[in-house]
Amino acid sequence: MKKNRILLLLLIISMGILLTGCNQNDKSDSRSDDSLYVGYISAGFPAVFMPWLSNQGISPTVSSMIYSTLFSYDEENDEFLPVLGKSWEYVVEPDQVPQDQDYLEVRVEIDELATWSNGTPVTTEDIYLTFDLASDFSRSNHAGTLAWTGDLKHDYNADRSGELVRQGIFTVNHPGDYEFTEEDSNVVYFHVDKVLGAITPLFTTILILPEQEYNIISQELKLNTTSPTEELMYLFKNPMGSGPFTLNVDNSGPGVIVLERRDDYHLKDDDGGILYKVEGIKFINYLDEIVAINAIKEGDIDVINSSVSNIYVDNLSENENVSVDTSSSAYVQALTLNVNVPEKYSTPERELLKDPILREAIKLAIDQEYLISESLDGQGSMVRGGLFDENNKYVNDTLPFNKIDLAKANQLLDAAGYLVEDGDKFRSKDGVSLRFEITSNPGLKTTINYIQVLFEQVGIEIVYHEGGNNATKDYFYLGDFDMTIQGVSFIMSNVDMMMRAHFVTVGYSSNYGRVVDEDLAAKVNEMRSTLNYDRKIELIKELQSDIAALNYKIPLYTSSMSSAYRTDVFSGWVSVKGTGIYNDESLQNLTRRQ
Amino acid sequence: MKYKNNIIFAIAKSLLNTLITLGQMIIKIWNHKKGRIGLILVVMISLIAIFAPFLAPYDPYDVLQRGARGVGPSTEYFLGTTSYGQDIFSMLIYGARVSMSICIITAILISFTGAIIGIAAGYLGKLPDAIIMRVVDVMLVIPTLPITIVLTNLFGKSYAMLIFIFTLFGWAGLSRVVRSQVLTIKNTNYVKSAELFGGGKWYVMTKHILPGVSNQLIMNTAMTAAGVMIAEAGLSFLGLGNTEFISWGKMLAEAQSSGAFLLGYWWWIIAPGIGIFASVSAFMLIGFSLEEIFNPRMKSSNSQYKVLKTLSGTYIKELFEQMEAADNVGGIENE
Amino acid sequence: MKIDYVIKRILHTVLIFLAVITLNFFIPRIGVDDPAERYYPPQLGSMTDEEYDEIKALTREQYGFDKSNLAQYAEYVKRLFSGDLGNSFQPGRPKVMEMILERLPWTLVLSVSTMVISAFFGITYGTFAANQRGRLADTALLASSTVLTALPSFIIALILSMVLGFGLGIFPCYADSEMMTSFDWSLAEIGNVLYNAALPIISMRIGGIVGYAVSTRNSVIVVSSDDYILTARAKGLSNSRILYSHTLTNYLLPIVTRFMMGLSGLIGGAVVIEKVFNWNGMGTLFINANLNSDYPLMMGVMLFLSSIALLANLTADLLYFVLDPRVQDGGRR
Amino acid sequence: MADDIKKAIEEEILIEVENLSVDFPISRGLAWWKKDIVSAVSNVSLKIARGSCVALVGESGCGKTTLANTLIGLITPTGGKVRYKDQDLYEVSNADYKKIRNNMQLIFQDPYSSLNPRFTIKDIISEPFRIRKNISELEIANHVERLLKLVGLSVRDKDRHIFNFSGGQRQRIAIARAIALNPEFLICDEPVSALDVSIHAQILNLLLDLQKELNLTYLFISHNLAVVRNISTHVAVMYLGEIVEYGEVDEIFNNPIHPYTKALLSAVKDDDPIILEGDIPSPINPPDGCRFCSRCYLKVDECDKDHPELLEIETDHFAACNLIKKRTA
Repeated sequence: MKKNRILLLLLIISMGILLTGCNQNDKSDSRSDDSLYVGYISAGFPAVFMPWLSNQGISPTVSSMIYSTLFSYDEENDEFLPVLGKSWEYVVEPDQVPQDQDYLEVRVEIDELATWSNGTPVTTEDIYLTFDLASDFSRSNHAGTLAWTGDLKHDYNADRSGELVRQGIFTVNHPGDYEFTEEDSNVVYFHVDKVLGAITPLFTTILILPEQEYNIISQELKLNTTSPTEELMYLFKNPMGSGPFTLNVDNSGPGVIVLERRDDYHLKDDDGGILYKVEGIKFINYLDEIVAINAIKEGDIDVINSSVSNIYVDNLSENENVSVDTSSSAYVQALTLNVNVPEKYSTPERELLKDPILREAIKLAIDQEYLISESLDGQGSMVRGGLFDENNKYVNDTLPFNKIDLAKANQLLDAAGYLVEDGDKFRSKDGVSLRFEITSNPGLKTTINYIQVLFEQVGIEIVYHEGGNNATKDYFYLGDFDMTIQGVSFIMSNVDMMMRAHFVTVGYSSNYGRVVDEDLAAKVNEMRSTLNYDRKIELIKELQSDIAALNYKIPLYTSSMSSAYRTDVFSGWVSVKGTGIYNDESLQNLTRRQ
Repeated sequence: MKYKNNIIFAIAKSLLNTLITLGQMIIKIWNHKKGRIGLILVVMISLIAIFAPFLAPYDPYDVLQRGARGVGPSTEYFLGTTSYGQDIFSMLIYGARVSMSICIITAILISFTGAIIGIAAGYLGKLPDAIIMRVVDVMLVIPTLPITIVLTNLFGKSYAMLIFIFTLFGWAGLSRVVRSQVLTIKNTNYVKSAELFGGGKWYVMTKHILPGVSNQLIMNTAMTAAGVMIAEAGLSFLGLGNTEFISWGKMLAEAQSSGAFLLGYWWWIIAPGIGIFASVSAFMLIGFSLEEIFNPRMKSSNSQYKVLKTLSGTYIKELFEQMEAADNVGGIENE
Repeated sequence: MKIDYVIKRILHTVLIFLAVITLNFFIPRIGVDDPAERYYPPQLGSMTDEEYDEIKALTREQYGFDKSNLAQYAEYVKRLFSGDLGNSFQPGRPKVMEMILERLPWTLVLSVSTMVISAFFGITYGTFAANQRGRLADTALLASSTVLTALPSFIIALILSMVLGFGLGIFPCYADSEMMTSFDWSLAEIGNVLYNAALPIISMRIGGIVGYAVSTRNSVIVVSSDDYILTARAKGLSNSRILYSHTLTNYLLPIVTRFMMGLSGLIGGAVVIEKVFNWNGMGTLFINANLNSDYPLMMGVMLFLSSIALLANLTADLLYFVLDPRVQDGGRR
Repeated sequence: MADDIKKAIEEEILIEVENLSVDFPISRGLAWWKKDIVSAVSNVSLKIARGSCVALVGESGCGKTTLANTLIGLITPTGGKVRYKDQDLYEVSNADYKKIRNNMQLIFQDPYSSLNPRFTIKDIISEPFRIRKNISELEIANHVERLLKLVGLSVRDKDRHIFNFSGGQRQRIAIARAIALNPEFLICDEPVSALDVSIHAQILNLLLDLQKELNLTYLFISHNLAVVRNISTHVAVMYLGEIVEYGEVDEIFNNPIHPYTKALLSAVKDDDPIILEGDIPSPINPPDGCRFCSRCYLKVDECDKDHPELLEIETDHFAACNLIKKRTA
């Protein structure tokens, strides 16, 4: 009798396990559609897609596929390619703009074929609404848009007494100043600040919103209110854009985002066929990189939408269907020292960092080759003093690479009074020891570890301080850090903004660890406001050596991007420098294998 | 004799007494088979933690020049290395420092606070009791792991803060158990007798009630230590523990997020797992032996079961206690 | 007397609930001069202090920090009782309540099925072990319970994932991310969910099974030594008959409580397991909220979990009231 | 009883209880403004002379222990007075109260629960001295030795824990502790009922010896009438919180007046016992009339309404019964 009971129990348990175990789905079954499966590593997928206000995670990626900008920028040829805008021109060429006029006039023609996903055409009203909102702080309360547009145009009150009325890019008060002709029904005029680069964000970063939906935005109902109304939430959850893809709301959820191709998208390929060959895109969410790696090995996804850690490269290459593409990234990892500390974040250590001799010594202690070979397994390249990537035409080639010189570093520090006390391993001055925390996300742990080793040799102690996954939120803006490793990417399209954001010496904030230097500030301002393109590039090159000399953003390396992708389902992958294998070009080229 | 009224003397004496009791307790545990294993393990792990710098063959924070990454157990690297080239054996030894010290300190703090609050509630009764028990109710309802995460987010995850938070949310359960014991002791005739002789509240609390609940407290310290070890490991595993030091939970977290499985680095998971398992079971073995020491008549397996049941079903026990307490409402004499 | 007990329990619960609400309200306000600090967007590089002040003022107004603490509290409570836990910091500011409700079922899939499974196997085995006292089954239970209590569930999860997932490939190592979205109650999808949930469930509740087994065994032994069982035995009833008809009905009470308690505990405990298996439930939601310092979401989840715990407590108490005559008599013998 | 004791009784009244009542309010669930009253002790008056031994007898739950606890101060009465040598226990200053309390002690019913199991014998017996705090260790040791000898225990045992001792030995230890501070008045709350019958005599003899030696006054609580007869000088019979009969021991045993006393005694005397129907009723909201009427075998109609007073029926013999009142009237 008792024996029976044991048997019964065992039977039940084994039945249970069998029942769950037998239900093994065949992986090939789950690939029933022709979509491209993209693995995305993030903490979770958002449920709403508000084009500008979502600056984190996958939101910008998805938003930029659903919505469109006016133009896109081609780095290689340095030109703007049509998207919603068909063509553009300066009303008056920059070099002929009168001195007393403080803005540039831009005329943009909208592609009359462009439509919203519900079939209605994109009109100038959409453009007006979008840019009005972008520049109207009282209706779209968001720091992100403001920052982006803040530098571009300031509008003062009529008597020019200096009172700021509004700021940012804005469209001309239509119908206002310009005479519109019948043919101009698809033309928009902009006024932008007299900065050459200012039109780049105007054209390429601001996603156009449909006027028919977003005309509800008012001062009472702000775009980014803390308690959105049902109506607004509906718009956020069911985005209607003019981009090449639409969001399949029903099939999207916390673990997956489904995008479907719009066959009525106005841009076509050279043969007049559909531009994007991929029928649809499925973003699959993975909480951890390792899960995504596992998924690509299993064949659950075709590509991972981010660089793969070096430790997995060998493991991935073992799989015959998985390829790893290595391309250089657009980011320069720079060791950023916090040298302009706001009062409330000031510490004795941070005060020490203001000493240029200390910064010089720190630079001399960095061995780029060693960092690349050890922490990156050789998957990276050296960077010059300026923070531009190698093959860029704005790079100042005359700048030397950083050379490690420990003897000189020690010499400098000894001379400047940073001495090693008896029984101590590290240097100190006036009782303040050279002990700095590097705030960084855990991904850079190994690099920091090697920096620790390097700095130890000149008597500087480095402590790792985890800053969480969200760098911008955790430390960039607060100024509450000693040092950080920061990815800096400068391309012409945003050099105006980034130069100011990173380097202009303003007194009010120390974000990004800026240094106070009036000469530098003057030069940056000149670079931004000059309407002479050649002079601009010349100044950029000069600025690079100036910044390199100040040594508060010390370039470490450019790491390579390793993109993992499967070759058994899709062919036609295109690798693009700086973005890896998952990019717009790939989407336009990929074809499904039969 | 004047010196007898001296408070310092009294404290010193009670400290000495506590030490003697503890010493006796340790001897008792040592004489017990299971207890001895647990004791040896705890002492051994503690010693390893204390002398970590002398025992560890490599610097555990060192991902340096060696370039040996993901090496399996070998003569050079006793327990292999991580994907970053850290020596796991050294990490294990250093990890004992954080894991052991946090759980021992927290366990002692929890027992201390739990005892004081439980005794205060049980012995003082009336308003203090009502207030304390309502606070305990609230504490027990709030989910511990999430609130710990929220608080570390707000106040940082320094070593001291972790201990503080664990203590903050650990005392409630214990004080409820202590309180019910105090209620029992408070109504015994020997306490009444002491009161008849003019023994004040302080006298009764220190001479009768505290020693009366001390068995429970000592056992609870052991079991709390086990619980905190698990909690700390879980927190670190979620990446929410102290970031400066290596702990076993953090090792597991790194192993998991760095794909130890995928790369086949099983040693990276097994080593800290064994560390946690060994220390938790060491504390549990001590708990078992204490239960058997305190209830010598109970069969060994039964007492072990009893401890396990306390660990897994605290609330139910409390519910019964509440009902028992409700039975004795009103102070009707029971002749 | 009877109804008094019920009302008293409910009042008690309401009181604790109010305390929990208050605590939830104050926790983000501890340790900062101005709680709004946690809610400000970052100051960007190109922003002057004046501009930033304006944004701060707007934020304060939008979140109601410009009002007095008391008014804020009143507003908070008012919103809570209309089921509004506030808006998350996430882009678009989705409602916290909706976010929670979206994830809740997926955590419940894990919790409830683990509870059912562990209760079933635990009670069965516990009764069995009690009957076999001192013999192999009993000893095995003791040994396994000791080992499993000492092993945190996430280590079990890691080991299972290593052996059954990566090693043997019987179960998926990570949960299918699409599962939540494509779920449609078809048999295949339910099977898929169970298949994906297998490892999480096993690792979460191996310990739970043992827990149930141990307490069942103990109770059965205690109850079966009670007088009336002895009487029943003396009357000549068979062992198993006594076991199932008498002992188990008596054990029903603690099991019910344990079940309710398990519900409140498991959701919290699922946090760790969800991380191991990439499971998109409440735990993941919470951890992500923590990474983004999304206080409204964090406090919302906290309040939600506390409320579940409270409700479970209350339900257990009321079930006791229904099932146990002792409580019905007003708690007095 | 010996004549000399009788004389002593007349000399001095040690304890005088006057109209003592103890009520416990019981909450009625949610309706907290309405309280049920448990009348544990109701309107009890009692005089205890120095050197006497008053026995308090009655069934379980009749309020004996409550009365004892009230006398000694563990329970505060709701009405009435307790006088100790003409000092009102509840009105004297704190200092005086402490002095009085040192002169009164209680021996608990159960020697297993009245002694802290974690203490050694020495700890237990010296506890009263330690609480007083003004005694040196040496003196304490001497006292402990003396007391141990007094109660007939070996001094060698003083460092042993009490779980090594039998019930009788434990009760001796409890007695030693109770007399440690030389009290004048000792309440013995069923001191032998928890012990084996074989040990009863030993403990009772010890108590009697101590009474003579230390000139103690006892309030002896018991439900065992045989024991009472041996040890006490006076007997008070309690029923449901009231004293229904009081008198000298021989008088009560030979000439019981109250039907309840008669019933109790008949059970001891064995011949044709009077069996009382039912249980002692609940003390919650007791009846207006005679409290015994629900079980009384001699009940008349007016018993339901009239509450009988405790009247002196004969010299030093009091009883509370409507029938007796009728008879005397």
